[in-house]
This record gives sequence, structure tokens and C-alpha cells, in this order.
Amino acid sequence: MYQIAKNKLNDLYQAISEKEDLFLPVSKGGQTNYGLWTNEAVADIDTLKTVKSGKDCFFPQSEVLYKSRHENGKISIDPTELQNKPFVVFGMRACDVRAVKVLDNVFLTDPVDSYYAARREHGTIVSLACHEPEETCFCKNFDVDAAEPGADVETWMVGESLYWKALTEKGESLTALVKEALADSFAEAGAEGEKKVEKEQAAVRGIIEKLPLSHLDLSRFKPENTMELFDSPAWEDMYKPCLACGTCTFVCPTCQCYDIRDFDGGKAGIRHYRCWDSCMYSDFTMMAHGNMRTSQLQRFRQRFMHKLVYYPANNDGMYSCVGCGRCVSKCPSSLNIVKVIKKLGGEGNE
Amino acid sequence: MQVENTEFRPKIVAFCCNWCSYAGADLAGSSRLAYPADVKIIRVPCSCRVNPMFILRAFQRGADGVILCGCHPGDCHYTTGNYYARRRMTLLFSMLDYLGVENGRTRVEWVSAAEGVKFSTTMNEFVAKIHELGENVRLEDLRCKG
Amino acid sequence: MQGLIERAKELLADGTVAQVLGWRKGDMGYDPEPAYFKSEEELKDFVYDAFCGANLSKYMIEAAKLEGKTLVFLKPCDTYSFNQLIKEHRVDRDKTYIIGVGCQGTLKPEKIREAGIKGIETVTIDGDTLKFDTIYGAKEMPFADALLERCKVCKGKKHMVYDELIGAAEDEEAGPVGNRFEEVEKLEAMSPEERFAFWQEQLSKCIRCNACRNVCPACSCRKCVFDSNQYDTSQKANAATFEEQMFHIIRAFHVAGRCTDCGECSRVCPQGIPLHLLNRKFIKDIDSFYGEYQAGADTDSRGPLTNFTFEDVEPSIVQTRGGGH
Amino acid sequence: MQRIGVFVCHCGTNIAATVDVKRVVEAAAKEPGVVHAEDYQYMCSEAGQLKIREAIEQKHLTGIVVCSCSPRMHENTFRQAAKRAGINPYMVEIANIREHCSWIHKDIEEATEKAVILARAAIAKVMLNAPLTPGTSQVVKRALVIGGGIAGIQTALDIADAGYEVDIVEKTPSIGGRMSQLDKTFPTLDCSACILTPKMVEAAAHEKITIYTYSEVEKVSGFVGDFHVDIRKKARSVDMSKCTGCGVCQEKCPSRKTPNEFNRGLNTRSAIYTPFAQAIPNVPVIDREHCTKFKTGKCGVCAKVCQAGAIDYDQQDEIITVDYGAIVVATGFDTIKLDKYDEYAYNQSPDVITSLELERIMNAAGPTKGHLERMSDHKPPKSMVFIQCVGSRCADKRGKSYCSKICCMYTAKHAMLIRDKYPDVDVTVFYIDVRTPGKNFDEFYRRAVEEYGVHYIKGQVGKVAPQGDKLLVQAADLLDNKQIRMETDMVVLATAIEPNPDVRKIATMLTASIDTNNFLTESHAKLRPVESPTAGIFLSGVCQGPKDIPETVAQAGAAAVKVVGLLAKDHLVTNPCTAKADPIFCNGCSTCEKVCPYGAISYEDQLVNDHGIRETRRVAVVNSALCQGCGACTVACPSGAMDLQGFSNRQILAEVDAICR
Repeated sequence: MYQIAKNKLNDLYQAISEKEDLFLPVSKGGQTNYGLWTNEAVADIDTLKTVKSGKDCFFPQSEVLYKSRHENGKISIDPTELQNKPFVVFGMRACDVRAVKVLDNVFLTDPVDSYYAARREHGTIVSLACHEPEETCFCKNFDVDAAEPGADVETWMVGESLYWKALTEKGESLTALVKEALADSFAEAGAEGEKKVEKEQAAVRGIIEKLPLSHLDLSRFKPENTMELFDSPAWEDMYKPCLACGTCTFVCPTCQCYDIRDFDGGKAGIRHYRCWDSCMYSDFTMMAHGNMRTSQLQRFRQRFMHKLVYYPANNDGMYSCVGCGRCVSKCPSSLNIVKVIKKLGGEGNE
Repeated sequence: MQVENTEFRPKIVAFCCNWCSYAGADLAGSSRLAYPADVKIIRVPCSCRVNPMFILRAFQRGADGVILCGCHPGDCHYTTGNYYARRRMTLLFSMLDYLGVENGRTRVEWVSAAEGVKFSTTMNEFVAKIHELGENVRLEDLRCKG
Repeated sequence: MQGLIERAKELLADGTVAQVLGWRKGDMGYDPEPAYFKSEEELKDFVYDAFCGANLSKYMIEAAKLEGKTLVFLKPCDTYSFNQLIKEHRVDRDKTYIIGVGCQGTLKPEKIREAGIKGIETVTIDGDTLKFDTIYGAKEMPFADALLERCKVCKGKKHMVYDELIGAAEDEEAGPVGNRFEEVEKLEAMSPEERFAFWQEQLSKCIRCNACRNVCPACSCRKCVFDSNQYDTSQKANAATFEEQMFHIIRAFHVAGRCTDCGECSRVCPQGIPLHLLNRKFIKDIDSFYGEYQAGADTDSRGPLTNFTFEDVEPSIVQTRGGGH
Repeated sequence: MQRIGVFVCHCGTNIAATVDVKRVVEAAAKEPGVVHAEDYQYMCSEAGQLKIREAIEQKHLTGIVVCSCSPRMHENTFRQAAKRAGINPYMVEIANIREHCSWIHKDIEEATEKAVILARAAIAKVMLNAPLTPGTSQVVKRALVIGGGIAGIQTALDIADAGYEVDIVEKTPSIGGRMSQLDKTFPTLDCSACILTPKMVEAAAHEKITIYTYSEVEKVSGFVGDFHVDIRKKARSVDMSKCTGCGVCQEKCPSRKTPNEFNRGLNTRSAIYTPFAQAIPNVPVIDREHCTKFKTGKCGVCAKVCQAGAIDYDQQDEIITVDYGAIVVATGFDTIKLDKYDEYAYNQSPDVITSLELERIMNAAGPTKGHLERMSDHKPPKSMVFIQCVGSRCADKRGKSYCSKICCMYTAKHAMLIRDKYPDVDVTVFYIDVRTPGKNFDEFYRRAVEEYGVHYIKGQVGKVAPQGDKLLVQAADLLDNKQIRMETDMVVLATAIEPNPDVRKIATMLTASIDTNNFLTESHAKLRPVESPTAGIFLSGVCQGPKDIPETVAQAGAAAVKVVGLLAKDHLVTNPCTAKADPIFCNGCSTCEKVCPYGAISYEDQLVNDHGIRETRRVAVVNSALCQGCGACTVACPSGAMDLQGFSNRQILAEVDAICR
């Protein structure tokens, strides 16, 4: 384990970004979102939750798949090059790291999404343990340990130092890179460091235990209850405040639905691109004949049934909610998955 | 005259109402009153047919200036169309200005069917103004470049 | 609040209304959700406090399709939106029973978080102070510091439309507070370059979640142009900055003269974009060019963009008025 | 899939001299959707049209683009050609590469490049064109003529003679108009009343003509073939059916101080009056503003003396609504106000008069019974000065930029008549130019100079100043290059004429366009001179531009023929480029209705199937017979539900895209 003083973090970012693109939480216009590190960027790793998760780094909100052009009666096609340079994502919290696994299950299983796969292959994730979790956090319910975030490298901010521990090969090589660049400030943490981290972990776990949403009962979300949950009259009551905006899906680290569209840029040619879609939108899964989900109730139900029932049924019981709580704080109508779990989940929620 | 490639050739879209301004442009033509070829005219039935969406789209697609010409207030073929256009464009232009887009890139001018001279001078002036402002970058859409 | 519940029970019981649209208390004390209540039993979860910021007017579009009358609770500024919707034939006044509720300002939970208060277990509004029990200990902050921007420049405590009033302010007639155009004026005073940089920074945060649009009572289109192929503008991507400008300019333009300045757009924006500054610019321009106009103050006046005078200012005013207009 | 043909016209050298048409053809051929492109000398010629037809038939074209002159010129020609070849006439778009390109650019490179872009825009548009079918509408076989002067009377007579009903609406108590105020007419010097009165009588007696005098058009709705007009028949206070026209009421009326409009205020008239002796109808009206009975309630003399009992003080204005197939505007003119011409002392001296006032002085029925005398002291003048172009051909804002056209001739007439009747009166005319284009006009003017000894001095008068009982005239003689100061007894101002000020109001009601001088605009200056751009509205007389009597009569006849041509049809084909609402997108918010100038939009509850959601919704419905296709509603509509056929959102955006490409 290594450690680096908090006030030297900019050197760390600088060192990494000299070799590889570095994405980390950046404050811009009063909000913190993942962005590319530059000398002008204002890194902000203190904010617990970025507005959007780090999902963009691997599955960007919008990406061009290929460009085509019609010129002099001929059509040419120019596919987008896959990610082929290494990059680093710094500061991902445990929930977001878990979310990447959720996405992996979708995009890396056959048929493999080559755009996503290339980014995963070249991306190194440096996670950051949570320090003061909030009341909207409910990661514990999904066995996410905010004190031990995992990924290629995991880090802890304890007091004025960042503690750094490589977990994978990619993590080791990033560590080597940093070590070489920052011989003075990036040092072995030693046993004392380990102890500090352990203490911090215990404290955080203690807090998490006390969080109001840490003890949800998910027991009823099982494949065998699918139809019962699907037909629950509770949906009728729950969906009504939903405005059908895409906030929950766009801030969600695990939502993976996308749409593929064309943009005619005139002389610049046509861009065949994919972009995040939201199951909350009325044209989600719209087909030529119409839409199989004609009401907001159906669309609303789809989102939560997918997260809590369909996805786990296909992925060895892994829920595709990671308890990050972004939807809890961002929904304009204060609707969220927790309210759904409480209403439809096991009796433990009473 | 040899036009050099490096020279800035603005793209200017002029929406002209069918009854007055388009006819005014025709008159400028038949009177051989020159104005730069950068101006391309789109015929619309009335100035009130011009949707702010059209103007933004032109900028998105790389236009450097957009001008809307209609009948003089009071002379609208449809009686009141240009009055609505006047309010719409005033508010739209003010909004673009507020967003930091150079306010010289948009213009409304009332040109009657008899005002070939005015049409030509207006276009000459407008093109000169756009030359002064240079290329539109603030409302460009990178997806439409290159 | 108890008064509201009792009255709602009465109206349900005597058959005046078939359902009640209000707010249901949430888990955290600051997260009530808009909800329908159909029985006395359900009404036990009814809540009305300063966290009930949601403007329920827009829900009345859908409510018009329900069986029977709907009782809706509207705050003073919500009634403007409702009136505007009446004008546009989007709600059914005859199927609505409006109880105008008093309002002392509504709060933005985001501001509490910004004040560093986290791990909230309970919230209490104690006069001018917000008191919190958190897992990190007891915390408090001034009520006024958590107010939504719109409430700091409240346009008045008067209800524009209602069937009855409960708990309305005694100073119903009191006029607006503060200068709601202050921020707009600040921007106007900047150079075009500064303005451009400001909006660039703000609008580039947009994730096109459409929350601003979907919450907006003026954006009541069955199908938004940005979701349809009517103008070839259907776009979901936020690929280039222009996309955001186009969306937000056109959205503001479409609601110009119809926007009541209810501030819901800015309340819900997950990225904290001050969207109300776009709408207010239009309102300010309309006021100064065409005379003061408050959308939703009535149900029959002609909106400024469906009206004109022979002497209206020319668009060239934008060039001639100079900076700091 | 569209199959587009592009036809590039050389227009002789009009286009081909500055646009490389071959390159336009080459570039067009490469555009998506284009399957045929060719050029030709004159596309509008028979041979050119045949080429279009052949290409349509052989290549199975679905739409065509003609790169040629302005669509205002030949759009219809090419639409008809397309129609003859079997495709919908609205599958035609014109790229205007003449007026908007070849004629204004000199550089071939530049002009060609622009022509290519214009062609591209038209191709992009036509790709999105949809076949449109015009509807039909009924024609009401009745015409309205607004204005009862010689223009209106002649138009009405010609229409009536063709067998159609005509109504004349005249705002004053009698038909006759300006011509009835004239004494003699040039260049024949026949008496104006003598030739006008029979026409007035004929109109009044014609079984197909109904005359509404003392009436005004209040409101116009509808469209060509089916206008609905509200006519306000102002209360005459005299029962038309009872009055015998004996005139006793006017003789006995004690209120006699009202300025006599017919005599241009040179004398006064009674409060109950007919404007002039030959008035039609010969029924007086009570001028309520000046009548003692109406002002104070005390009088009633006219009612007492009327043997027929025709006086009716309680009469009310009556509004009648009549349907017409066509409307002719014949609102005529007035002289301009001379407030801004202080240098001529018109307001200071009664001996400075306008030419129209002189007509009344010279007229036997006028204020001086036809004796030439000064209005100040009623003495005959010994010397008179005529000043030309007062307010006409004016460079500054005080007057009119145009030539009033009739002044040179009537001044020659006045000078000649005065010299003939009063040879001792010295007559001097100050002029800028003497304009005498017209049959026997120049001869007439030369007679005035040569036979009647009228002094014509080329020069403008700088000042007229009353001095004792004389008028001092200061002028410049441009030919002799000297300043002139002369004394005279009377000054006559050839005052500019302008359209009747009411015309602006009428034009607005009719949605007819007017130019900056308030003259009604003709549809085409050369080819459609008596039609307004608004369908079904025709122009007759000076309301369209200055003209003399024979020209007015000729134009009146022309307008009548156009009206007859219209009324002879049983059905009219309507413009298919109308607005249309898509019920799936419509919010029913009533915004579009508010900006529609034609009241063409209404709302109804319709069952809508929106991708599987079936519900009854309030949606906008456009009456395509009323819609004129301005498009105001399309922009007012936030959801884009309202679109304009032929100029749809997507078509215009396609043009924008093509131009900016």
C-alpha cells in the first residue's frame, strides 16, 4: 500500500495524465461530473456523488458508431475506431465500481459489444472508498462495501492522505507508472498506513449500518415472484407522480439501454450514433406498428422490474441496482427505487 | 476575379416572403442591382412562416448570418403575418444576444415588391456586417463541420 | 395540514370529488411525492409542508381523464400555471376542485446538502430554522438559506384561481418580493463573450433528461417537437454543445408568453442549470417591449406572441439598445 | 422513392451568359434522387416544355426542378407542363437562377456555384413535395364595387351589361365622384356633367345594379368567389321611398353654415342637403353633426315643410350583409393637404386656390355661378399664376414622389378656358416639365401657348406672399436664368393627388396590399394591372395610380372583364398550399386560431389513435377554403402539429440544409 498527501493529488493527476487520459470527478458550473483532467480542470473528489456516474467513461451517453457520406453518387462508410489507448478513471465509489460489473454482464457476454469491450480493456479503474456516506445511500443492501471499493486500484482518503492499493495487474502497472513519476511524494504506507485504513473502514461500515436505508428487505424480488410482482396493483399508485423524464436513468450507473439513430450533418456526412435511451420515455421501444408499452405505468414498471427481477434472474441473482442513491436525490417527483422496494419487497420493509 | 480559397466566404440565408420581399429580390435582379452571391434566398409565403427553428438550423448547418425579409408592417399580403413575425424575431434575436451570439448575425428587414434598390443595399450591408463578424462559431454544430 | 386532510376527507365523503391530488410523505422528511388519495385511510400519509415544492397543475392534464372530480391543492404560484392550462384547454376546470393553500416558501433539498448536512434522519421546520437529526449529529440551518430561488423572488401570495382557500396568507394582496430580473440584468450587463462563456458552461452540463420539459406546466405538448419528426429535430444525443442550445432556446421560445415563471425547470434540473434565466429573459423582454404581462393571471387574455400592435419595436432594437439593457 | 428531373434554362443569354448551365446540369445530376438533368435554350417555350414532358414520360419522373427565372414568372407554366405530362403540378419546384443569380452576379465562377446551390435546394425541397389537389369553391354571382365615381360607375355598368348583379357602395350621399366636380374635361373641353350624368342615370336605372349611397363597407370576410361583406347604410334621416326630391327642405333649412364639401368649402350649404343638383339618388341627407334638430332638439323645419313626410329623425344606421363573388375597389383620390406648403400662402390668402377649387369657381353651378372671381373680394382677376407640381415629384418628405399625371393637362385647360372667356386676364404657368403624352395632348398644350397666349415659364415658384390685395410671386426662370418677382391677383396650385385616405382601412379589410403611397398594388405591374394580388379583388381608377378620365374608364372596363371572367365560372379552384393539423400531435390549445387572419381554424373533438392509444381529443381543423396559406399558425404551434402544405417544415429545413451544405 502506498500513500500520497492530499495536497499532492494534483501532481498525481498530472503524472497519470502525462501518460494516459485521466477521467475523474471535475467541478464545472457548480456541479461535479466525470471529466477529462486538464490543468484548467477543477478536480473534486470530496463530493460523494457525481451527478452522473462514471458510466460515461465506458459507455458514453452518445457515441458515433460510424459515419457515412454520399458524394458524387457514391456512398462511403467510415467506422469509428475502437478505443486503443489506455486511460484511467479515478475516484469511482464502490457502488459505481459494482455498476461496471453490472454493465460487463450485459456488454461483455455474447454478443460482445466491441465498443464497450475496447474501453474496458484499455481502462484502469482507481476506486475511492466513501468517507461520510449519506442518507440516500443504500449500497449495503446489495452487498456493496463502500469501505472496500475494489477495482484495479482501491484508495482511501484518511485525514490528509490518500492510501493506494493495487489489486490487479492493470492496477500494478498504473502504480508503477505513478511511482516512477512521483518518487518523493508517493511512498509506501507501511503498517501504520494499513492500520489507519482499517480504522477508517470500520468507521465507515459503522456509519453505513446506521443509514436509514441500509436495511431493506429484498426477499420478494425473486424470479418465482415475477408475475405476482408484475401484476401488483401497487404500480398503479406508484407510477402516477412520474413525469416520464429520464433523470433516474441518466444518473443511474447501471442503466444500459440505448437507442441507435442517424444524424445528417450535411457535408459532414451522416453519423450513425448510439445514445442512452430511457425506459421512462414514451418512445422507448417504439416500433413501426406502435409501442408495446402504451402507458407510463408499463414503462415505470419496466424500469424497476428490470433492476430487481429480470436482471437478477439472468445474472445469478445480481441486482442491477447498486444502491448509489442518485435517483433518490435527483428524481423531480421524489420517486425512487427505494420506495418501490419498500412497497413491493419483503415484509422486513414494514 | 480570382477568389482565393483562404478568403472568408460567408454563408447567408435570406428568408423572403413571396409577395413583397421575394418580388423585391426579383426586382433587384431585373434592375441588375448586384449583391454578393453569398446570399441565398428561400421563398416562404409570409415572414410569419419562418420558425425560429429554421434560423437555428441554418446556424447549426454553418450559416454565418440569417436575414428575414417581409412586407412592410401594414402591407402584409395576409394582413397581419409580419406583425407576428416581428414579435417572434425580436424576442428570438434578443435571446440569441443574451446567449452571447453576436447580434449582427440576425436581421429583419421590410422590403416591398417595389424596393429592388433596398433589397440590394440591405444585402450588401448585411454581407459586409457578416464579414466584419467573421465565421459563426458560437452557434455552430461540430457534427456539421468538415 | 390537518385542516387540509379534514377538508379532503369531507369532500371525498360527500362525493364532491372522486380523488385528491396532494403530496404523500417520503422516507427522509424532505422527499414528499405528488400522489393521489382516494380514501380516508390513504390520507393518513398526506403531507403539506415547505418541501412540497412540486407544482401539481401539470398533473391535472391527466387528471382530466379520470372519473369524477379531482381535488387539487395549489400553492399561489401553482394557480398561475393552472390558469394558463385552462386557457389552452389542457385541463378541465369543471372536473377540478381547487383548494388554494398558503405558502411560506418552498425548499430545495440540494441546498441542505450544499450546506454540508448529510446523513439526515429527520427534518423539523422550527420557525425560521431547519433542524435536522443526522447520523453525524444534530444540525440546523436557516430556513431562508434552503429556499428555492423562485421563492426568494415570490410573485405574490395571491391565488389566481380556486374554489376555496385554506391557510392562505393574511397578506394575500402583498406584491412580489425582490427583483426577479436581477440575475438576468447581471447577464445583460456582461459582454457577449462573457455571456457566451456563462451559458456554454451551464448548458454543456445538460444531459437531455428532459426533466425541465416534463415538469413544465407550459410544456404540455402531447408530443414534443424534440421527440417527433415534425421538424427533423428528434434528438436524444447531447453530442455537441449546439444540441443543448437548440433545445433550450426553442423550449424557452415555445413557452415564451405562456411561462408563468413557476421555476419548476430550475428546481428539477439534476445538473443545476439555471433554466429560469432563459424564461425570465423572455418575460423581461416581453414586459419591456409589449407591456407587462403575467401568463396565468387570467384565462382569456391574448398572449404576447399571439398579439401585436402596429407600433411594436423592430427586431433591430437588439442591436441598437446597447449593453446592460 | 422520388425520381427527380432537373431542367436548366439558358434563357437565351440571360442566364447562360453568367451561369455555366452545363456545370449546373452536371452537379444536379449527382444529387441524390435526380435521375435526369438537361439544359435548354428556353425552357418555357413550346419546345422546352415538350422536353420536360418527354423526360417525365420516358424516365418516369415523380417530380421536377426547373432552374430558370423567378417562380413568380413561370411557376404556373411549368406546373401546367407537368400536369400535361401526367404528374401532379405541385411536384414542381423552381430554382430562381436568373433574377436571384445570373442577373446580379458578373463572375461566372461565383454565379455558377450559386446556381448549383439554388438548384440543390430546390431538389432537396422537391424530394419532400407531396402531390396536392386543389379543392373547389362556389362562386357567388354578384359583384361589389366600392366607390361610385366614374371608375366605379363604369365598372358596374360593364359588369351589369354582361348580365351579373352589381352593388355600388358609395360613402357620400350621391354617386358621381370627383368627375362630377369638374367643369370641363381635356383635351376636348366637353362639359364633365354632360358626359357623366347620363352614365349616373344609366347606372341608377340598370336592373342589375343596386346603389348604396351614404354607405360604407364595414367588414369583409370570406375569400374569392364567396366574400361576405357587411355594409353600413348610414342613417339619411330621409325616407328614400317617400322623398320626391322637390328640394323644399333644403331651401327652408335654417342651418346654412356648413362648408359645402362639393364646392371644396368655397361656400356653405344647408344641414339637409343633396351634394349637387344632378345627384343620384336625388334624395337629401341630414348632416346630423350640423343639424339644429340633432344638436339641440329644437327645429324640425324640414319635417314640417316636407309634403311627402319623408323626414325621419329616428332613422338608424342599418348594417346589411351581402355575399359577393368579386370585389372591385374604385375609391378614387383626393388632393393632398397643403399644410406643409406655407410658401404658397394657401392658408393665408383666399386668392390662392387649388385647381379643383378653380374647377368649382369656373362651374356654372359653383359658388360663383361660373364667374371667375377672387374669393377675397369677388373682383375679377386681371392676372393669374398657375404653379405646377405642388406636392408632386417631390424629393422631400412633404409631398409625393410620383407625378400626379393629370395636372399639366388640366392646367392647360384652365389657362385656355380663362384666356378664351376673359381675354384680358394675363395667365402665367410655372412648370418643371410639361408632360403631354396622350392622344391630342401635346396639340392641346401648344394651342394654349400658341393660340391663347398663355405664358409658360420653366421654373419653380419659391414664394407667394400676400401684399395688400395682391399676391407677390417670387420665382426662378430656368431658361432665361433669372429671378422673377411678379404681382398677381390669383394663384392656382396644381395640387398633387393622393389615394382616398380611407383606402388603407379598406385594403386592410380586403387583405389587399398597398404601396408606400397608399396606392393599391396590382398583381403584376405589366401583366395583371387591374388585379390585386389578393384573389377576387380588382382595381379600378386612381386608387391604383394617377390617371385621367379616359384611362380610368378603360381600366374600369378591364376590371369589369376580369370580374365577369370570374363570375362566369361555376366553381373556383382553391390554393392547395394550405395549413393542415396532424391530430396526433395537436394539443388543441387554441394558439393557432388566435393568429389566423382568416378565421380558418376551428376545434373539434376527434377520436385519435396515437400509436395504440385511442382517445377523444380536442384538435384543430383547418377550413381549406378559408386558409390562404400564410403559415402564421405553423410557427404558433409548439408541437409542430400544424404544417403548411407546399411549404412544410421539413421542406424548408431541407432547403436550409442544402444551402448551408
